[in-house]
Amino acid sequence: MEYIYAALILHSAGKEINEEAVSAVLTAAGIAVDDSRVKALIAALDGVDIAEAIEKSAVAAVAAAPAAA
Amino acid sequence: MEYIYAALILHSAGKEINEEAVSAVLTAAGIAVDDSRVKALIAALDGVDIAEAIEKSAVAAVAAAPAAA
Amino acid sequence: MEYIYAALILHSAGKEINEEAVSAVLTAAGIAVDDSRVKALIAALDGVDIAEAIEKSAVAAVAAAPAAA
Amino acid sequence: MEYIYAALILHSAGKEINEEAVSAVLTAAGIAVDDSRVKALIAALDGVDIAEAIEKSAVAAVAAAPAAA
Amino acid sequence: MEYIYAALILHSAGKEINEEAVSAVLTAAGIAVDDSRVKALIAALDGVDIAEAIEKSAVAAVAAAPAAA
Amino acid sequence: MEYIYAALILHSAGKEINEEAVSAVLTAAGIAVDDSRVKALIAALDGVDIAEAIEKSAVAAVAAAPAAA
Amino acid sequence: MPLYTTHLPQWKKDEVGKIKELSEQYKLTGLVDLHGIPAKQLQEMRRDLRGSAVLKMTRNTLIEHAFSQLGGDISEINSYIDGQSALIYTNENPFKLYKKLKETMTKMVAKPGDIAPEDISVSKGPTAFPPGPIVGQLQQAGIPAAIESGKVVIRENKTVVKAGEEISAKMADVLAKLDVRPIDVGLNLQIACYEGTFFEPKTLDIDENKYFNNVVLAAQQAFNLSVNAAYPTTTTAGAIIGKAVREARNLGVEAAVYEKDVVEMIIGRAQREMLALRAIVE
Repeated sequence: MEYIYAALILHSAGKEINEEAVSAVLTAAGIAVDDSRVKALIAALDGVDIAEAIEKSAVAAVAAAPAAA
Repeated sequence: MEYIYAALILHSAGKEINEEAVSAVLTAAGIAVDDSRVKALIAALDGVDIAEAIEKSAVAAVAAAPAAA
Repeated sequence: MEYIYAALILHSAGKEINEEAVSAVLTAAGIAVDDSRVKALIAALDGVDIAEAIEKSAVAAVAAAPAAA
Repeated sequence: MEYIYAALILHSAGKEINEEAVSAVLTAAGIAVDDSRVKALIAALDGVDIAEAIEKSAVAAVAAAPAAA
Repeated sequence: MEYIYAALILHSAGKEINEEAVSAVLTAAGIAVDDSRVKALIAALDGVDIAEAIEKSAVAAVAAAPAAA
Repeated sequence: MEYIYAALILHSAGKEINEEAVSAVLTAAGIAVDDSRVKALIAALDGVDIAEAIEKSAVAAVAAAPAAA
Repeated sequence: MPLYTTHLPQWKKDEVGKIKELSEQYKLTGLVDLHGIPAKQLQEMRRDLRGSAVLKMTRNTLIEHAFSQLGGDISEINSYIDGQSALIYTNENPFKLYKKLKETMTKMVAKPGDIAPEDISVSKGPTAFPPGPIVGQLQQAGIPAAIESGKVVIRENKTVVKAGEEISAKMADVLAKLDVRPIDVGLNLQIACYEGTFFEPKTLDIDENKYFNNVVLAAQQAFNLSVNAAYPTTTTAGAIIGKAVREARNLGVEAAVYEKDVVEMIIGRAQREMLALRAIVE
């Protein structure tokens, strides 16, 4: 989930979420960055309203319930 | 929330959550770090079971589902 | 979600879910395939029991149902 | 479900959902296409607001309930 | 129940629900039609918003879901 | 939904559910029958215990009663 | 100042020197109020702090001398000296120190003249006292006491002192007898100076629950984003699949796509619709 958190930090600080920024955050955390995961993240977030996406309780989250219980 | 996200990046990567690490992550995100907030975070998280909080988030997500529709 | 749907088509047809297969499905749909997203998908699915995830989604849907009311 | 997934891939990529497109996707997945199932799918989706229909978890969820119990 | 289903078929196809139409559907299904039941059905449906009744059935069912789980 | 209603009329009247019977019911309702949907319906119902499926939905409906009250 | 210090006796000079040395040695210098801490508790607190903080008890005037001599930012500490101050030194971050000090707080019985920090109540139920003059004492203090089956009992829950009120001698006496301990006693941090930055107690009093809840929220947001943006991770792949499956199922039922995986649900839907309509017409 660290790639997602990296995007959230940038979002929350009002910074642009791009490959360099995400990689920089992950590197600073001591994480060996996987370029393709970063690229995939940026591609996945393209056109996504992050503020809305983080609020919209993924009904899918429910799927986690049995595992978490 | 960016301070929390920073802590969770570190947690999620299995790194130690300390002042230097959190500051490094925030700085890399282009955020002007407030030392006392970092200190407060570290002190507070000292008494917080992050794994438990994450687990709870899954359960909470379930409970949150009704609100989502 | 198209990458996920592609994986589910393959699963549902009893085919192996790998980069080539997912890319082929997406290409056939006229989608310009982003290799990094395909890789990220395959990596994320590694170790995931899709049949179980599908089964759980039924349970989850039930738990989530009040959302719609 | 693979026929439905094929429709969803096309929908999600903003492509037109027609017989040729659905057949192409299924074929690419290595599935022997049943023309009448494709036709039935297209006929069923005629006039349906897919974005809205996929959100309407209500009916499906409930139907799943007894099975899940 | 078949009388109700006959009404639903007509409703769903956007046809007028009257005695002849209901009788025709039932007859086509090989059912010996009881005229007085058809009359009673038509009389009872007078003023009923079928679309709304159907919609409500979904909501009620949804509310039921957790109980069923 | 008219195709499924037609199938359920036949089921409820204890008749065999096949392409001809379903088409006959729909035609009697003044509906232009789509052969592929009829075929798809019959194929989908193959092996399905309709009585059981109805029973399952009843569980949901019963549970709905208190909620709806 | 140097002129003034020269008049100090040697032991005081040594003491001032020690204070200065500790303040230079540790990242954090704090002032704590020792007011009202009995010697025994103070010893326990000192022991609890061992390894993480050093408590230096000395006279307020010597503290003032020391920081005046040090000068700079840290001399500001002098303006916080109040009551029976002592110094505390640590390399820990000030929030952690505050938390630790909070943990050393213990509940003590009230002395006459103490101010109630919160509402003080007595609870309904039997007491340990055999019948005797205690009943009268309790009653005089406004506590509804009585004798029931050979025991002194308190007949109802009652707030006997409101927060902020002074505790009278009579009340202090009976509360002590009932072992009600309303007074928080501990090392009360007055100010902390950490590498030149001052931290007030109200800043340092952080709510761990809030952090816990924010971690829960952050984890939830990350989960939602991952699922809603369809960016699968090991944690969320299952949930994303679940979402895709539900979408397909929803579409199948909504559009009445007669496929095996959804046909039973479509039957269920038809059945429920029929029942709903039947409930209206029959």
